[in-house]
Amino acid sequence: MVYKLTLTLLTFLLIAPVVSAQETVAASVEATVGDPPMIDSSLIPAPPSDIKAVDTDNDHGHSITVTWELSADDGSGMNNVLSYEVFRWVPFLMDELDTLRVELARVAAEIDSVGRLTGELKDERAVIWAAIDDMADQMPEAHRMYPEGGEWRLLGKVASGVATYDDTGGKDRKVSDFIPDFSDLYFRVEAVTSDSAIRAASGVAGPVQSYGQWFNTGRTPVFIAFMFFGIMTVFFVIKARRGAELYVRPLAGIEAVDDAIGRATEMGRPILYVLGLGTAADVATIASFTILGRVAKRVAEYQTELIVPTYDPIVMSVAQEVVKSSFSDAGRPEDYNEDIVYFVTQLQFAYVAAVNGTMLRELPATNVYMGKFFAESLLLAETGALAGSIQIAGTDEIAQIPFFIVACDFTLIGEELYAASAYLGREPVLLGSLKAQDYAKAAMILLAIVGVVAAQFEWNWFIELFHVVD
Amino acid sequence: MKRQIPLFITFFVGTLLIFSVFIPPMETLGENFTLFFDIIAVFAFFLGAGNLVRVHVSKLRKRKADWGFSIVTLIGFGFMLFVGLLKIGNPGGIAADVTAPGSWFQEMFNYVINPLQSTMYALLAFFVASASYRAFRAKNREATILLMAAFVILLGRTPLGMMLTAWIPDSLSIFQIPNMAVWIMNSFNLAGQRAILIGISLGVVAMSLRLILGVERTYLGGDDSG
Amino acid sequence: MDNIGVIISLILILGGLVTLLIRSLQAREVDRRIIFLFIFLAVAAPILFPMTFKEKATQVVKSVFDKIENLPEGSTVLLSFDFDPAMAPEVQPMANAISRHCFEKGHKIIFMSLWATGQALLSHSLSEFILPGFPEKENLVDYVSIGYKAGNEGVLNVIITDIQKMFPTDVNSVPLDSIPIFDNIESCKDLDFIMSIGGGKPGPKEWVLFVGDPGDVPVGVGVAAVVAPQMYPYYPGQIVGILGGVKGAAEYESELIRVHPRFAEMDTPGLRMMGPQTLAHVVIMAFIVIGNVVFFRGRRREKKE
Amino acid sequence: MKKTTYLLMAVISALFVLSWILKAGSLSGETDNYVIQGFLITFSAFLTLSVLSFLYADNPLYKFAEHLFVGVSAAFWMCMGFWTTIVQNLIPRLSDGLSSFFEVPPQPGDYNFFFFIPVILGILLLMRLSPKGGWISRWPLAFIIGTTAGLNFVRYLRSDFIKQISNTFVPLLGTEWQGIGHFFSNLDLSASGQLVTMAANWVIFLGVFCGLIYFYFSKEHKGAFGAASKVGIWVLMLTFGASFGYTVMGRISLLVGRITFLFRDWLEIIS
Repeated sequence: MVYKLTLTLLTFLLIAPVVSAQETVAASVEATVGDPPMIDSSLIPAPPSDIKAVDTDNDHGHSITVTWELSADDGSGMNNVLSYEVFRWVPFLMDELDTLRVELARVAAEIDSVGRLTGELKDERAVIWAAIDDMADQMPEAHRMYPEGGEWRLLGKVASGVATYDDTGGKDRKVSDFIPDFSDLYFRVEAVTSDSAIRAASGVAGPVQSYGQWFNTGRTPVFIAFMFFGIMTVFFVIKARRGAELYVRPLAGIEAVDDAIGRATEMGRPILYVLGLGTAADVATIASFTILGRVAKRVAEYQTELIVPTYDPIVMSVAQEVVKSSFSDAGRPEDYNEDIVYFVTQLQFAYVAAVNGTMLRELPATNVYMGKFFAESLLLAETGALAGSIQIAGTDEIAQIPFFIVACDFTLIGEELYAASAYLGREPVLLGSLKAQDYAKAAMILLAIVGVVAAQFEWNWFIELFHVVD
Repeated sequence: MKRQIPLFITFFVGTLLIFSVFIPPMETLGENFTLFFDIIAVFAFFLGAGNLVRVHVSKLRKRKADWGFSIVTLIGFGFMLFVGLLKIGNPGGIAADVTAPGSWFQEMFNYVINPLQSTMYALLAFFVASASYRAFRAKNREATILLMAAFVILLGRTPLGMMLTAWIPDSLSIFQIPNMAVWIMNSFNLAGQRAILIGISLGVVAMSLRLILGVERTYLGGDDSG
Repeated sequence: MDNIGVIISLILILGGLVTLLIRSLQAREVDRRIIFLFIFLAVAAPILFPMTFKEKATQVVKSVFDKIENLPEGSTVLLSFDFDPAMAPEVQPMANAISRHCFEKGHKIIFMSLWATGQALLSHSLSEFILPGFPEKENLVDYVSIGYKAGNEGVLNVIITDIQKMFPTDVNSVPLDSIPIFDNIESCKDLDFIMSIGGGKPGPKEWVLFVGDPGDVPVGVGVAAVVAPQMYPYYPGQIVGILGGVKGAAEYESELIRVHPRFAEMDTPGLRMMGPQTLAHVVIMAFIVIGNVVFFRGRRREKKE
Repeated sequence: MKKTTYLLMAVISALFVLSWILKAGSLSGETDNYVIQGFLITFSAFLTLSVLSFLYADNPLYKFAEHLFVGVSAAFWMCMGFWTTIVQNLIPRLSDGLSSFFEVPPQPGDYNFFFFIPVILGILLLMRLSPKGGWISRWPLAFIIGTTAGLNFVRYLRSDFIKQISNTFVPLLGTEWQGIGHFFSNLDLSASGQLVTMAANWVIFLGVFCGLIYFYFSKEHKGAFGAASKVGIWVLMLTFGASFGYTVMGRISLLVGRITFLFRDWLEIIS
């Protein structure tokens, strides 16, 4: 099997170039000589000019941007240019690479159909892989031979009026549109009229090499914002550590938590804490852990009952950690039991069904909803209101805030949820980062004022500064 | 030590991902890490399943209130796991998609999960009404504004809105309720949403920074537990 | 039979609301179950006994209607179905109503789609909803479907100068050259009106930016309700009018029936779907009012005591 | 249990069986396994009504539906997670033997030892179950939180913060400003008029401004600052009221869907 394959490979390597080269010569002769002579030369449009090819910016290589000046007959003059066709010179070695890729796909399909990896097929795959690697390494060499051993190939079309084309290829050697980096590439563009035989070619642009950049300049605004924000946070954190007094405005929702726990103790009813549908990868959920820590500590001190049904197993694990350590902080580790935090299910409305049931059966004095919430926000909050509980909510899901505002007694709106964790901690470092946040807001307001003026007077350069490449 | 290593891991991974955004060769790192997260989450299912079974079995044993219904949960859980993991009745055997039409798993989804799910969701129609009745009361200035905005939009979404205000001439057509509703959506609503959105993004950024710098560490629990 | 059902349920719902309002004057709270019952009735009754409310078209909808109404007979209108089955319940009713209107006024219609899934929906709605009402309309003379072409905005970029370049034939491979409708139509600039119905990308917005604006062709749009607010900034400068969601369709249908009474007999899904919506909205608004009456009465009573 | 409860249960069971028989009868012409189909449709109608009964009060029917829902859905996600993440994403990258067992195609070149990282982290997470190794389960948590923090940091800075700033750059006088004279001579209050469009731009600008001031944490909300913050909260309230009103239509549609199911698919009283 291996032998057979190697033989096939060798055949391809040796014979294919000759065969395909002959074919192309024939084809190109046909293309140039065989053109019908009756083309009215007065209809031939002016060629696109000033063609340039450069490496595409801010990417990971394997892409070239081609630009040109529109033909004089595009949009003016005879106005008969309908599109531009972009060509690249491709060495025949590329075709062989394609043949190998096809072979690789065939072997992979065979492996699928056999359903079991035999040693042979595995080896065969490795051989083809090695050959592909080897050939890809030869690509720069093959491109250097321009214009021998290759031909012009059509890459794509753009409509008239457009003077740029991105030739973006695959980064992976095993895909068929692979463009090798650091190879000399050549491009040309043809202006095409409604009769595809009537066309005009530009000169050749090249050699040009594609390569990856180490810094994405399209994201410079983000980088500046990142630096600005990072430096400010560190500055205020250091300032706070040195003992500067930092003011934080009170948050009604958080102040209410303490009262609500007291109320629950008096009534002898439990407190229900819902962490929402977020995973541990949601910042809202992480903020909620801090608030849960605070609630759990108070609950332990007052010896009230706490119920924490969770939606995600990882969130459950973290919440267990948090509650457990809060109980020991409060000096009552013996009161902690594994039933406080439990897993329900990971389907939105099944979770809601269960929590709603719990609310009506346990009749908690207080329900706290902090974290990510979706359509269930109102289902929970209305059922809670029905059970006569005091309700405190906080979420960063903008679409759900209205429902909490309407149905709950206190609501932390968006950013307040994150601030709450800093506010509760009262640690100088946390407050320092709040201060940095506020300065960023001030900067934002200033920029908005300048931006509004800029928009009125059409100072587009200023607006461009905020353009971020995706 | 027990806290130092996790804090270092958070710092390292976080910083790496921030810089990867600016460096094209590292761009796919974020995607891979997200996939890692999915895989870890599947392992966590064991924790979830274990906890679910433990809670309901202990309810059964202790004969707590409603213990009978815990049997329903356990049977439902076991049965679904059985038909899902073994792909019972799946026309395509083990290689087919687990949700292939005709498989027991898919039938369970269509006839048990789906009606329950959509009916729970539909309860919202009722709760929207009861919340409107209970909470849209002009108790103070804020509540009044909320109430008025909601009322105008509600009116604007029905034929009533147009009928009531059709007499208003075109030169004052902003006072026709449907137009006013659209205008509110496009001005105040947009402004409010944007302010919240900017606040949230700043909050997330600050929070992320606190996490990376190890300032915010409640999620790790206490020092001594373990 | 249906009428009796409608009358009984309306009396039940509206009468009930009035009773509750009177009770609320004595500051009596309403039990939540009564509210739930009202919502259930308001939604279920119009489903059992189809109930339509008289819609009065708002200006944004009426401008589209008037545009089509006032075009001279024989004008050419292009209708683009830029949606998929998921969006269809919301926008299909508009597509039907507008096609009927154009046929009624004797306009020629070119149907097309920027969405791959749109072509199937297009042929389905032609054969199921639109053509049955107009047996006399002839393919290629009164209407033509040129189907879907891949390329998103690119398609628009081309057809603004030359439709044939992008669509050499119609869906049945008849060359555009031989189709009478295209005798005087070379590009989108020659069209009298364009209506794009959809809600995603590419869709109405792209039609405005790539065809309506540069080609100076009147464009109207029909969109899903969630997208509608995003389209308003273009009105009335860049678009003739907007149909938003089921409500937009219902308004258009009612305007159609008002001006052309023969459509009263036809199916009007927009108006039908607005039945439960309208009643439920009315019930909710009524409860807001009742809640406030209870609240203010209760407060006055407290003050007295 | 009381006598009435038994009676009620008997009535419900009888109705269930009756519906099953009738449903199976009406389906018998259309499908071969009409007995099973009839049962399934009756059962989903039963579940639908059980959930709706919650609106009256908590009751055994709702409890049954709820507990069934919890059990089935928990297993549903575990099976989905197993087949889509572990079998389709992980196994082809790690083990040829296992992929042939599950008959998933191993992707050539996809073998990637980096994918042992999540497996190890996953196993570390399970160490929670052992009483002594619990502390090590914090490592995967730290990894998850670090990933979250890193990804969110840049994502939010980029898409929300910077883009929203530039979205606020609206020309306050409108794009077609033709001088003050023109403005006053064309003054009207039509919905599409110049004044109304311009007012929307002002509202957006000032609304964002005041809204942000409301979210200012480190300064006391007093004086002019306090006034702006007050306006900010009004703008937010308007936003919330408007979004609430706007969503109602979608919620009603959901109920229309459910009631249509009951009337059409189960009772067959409408077509």
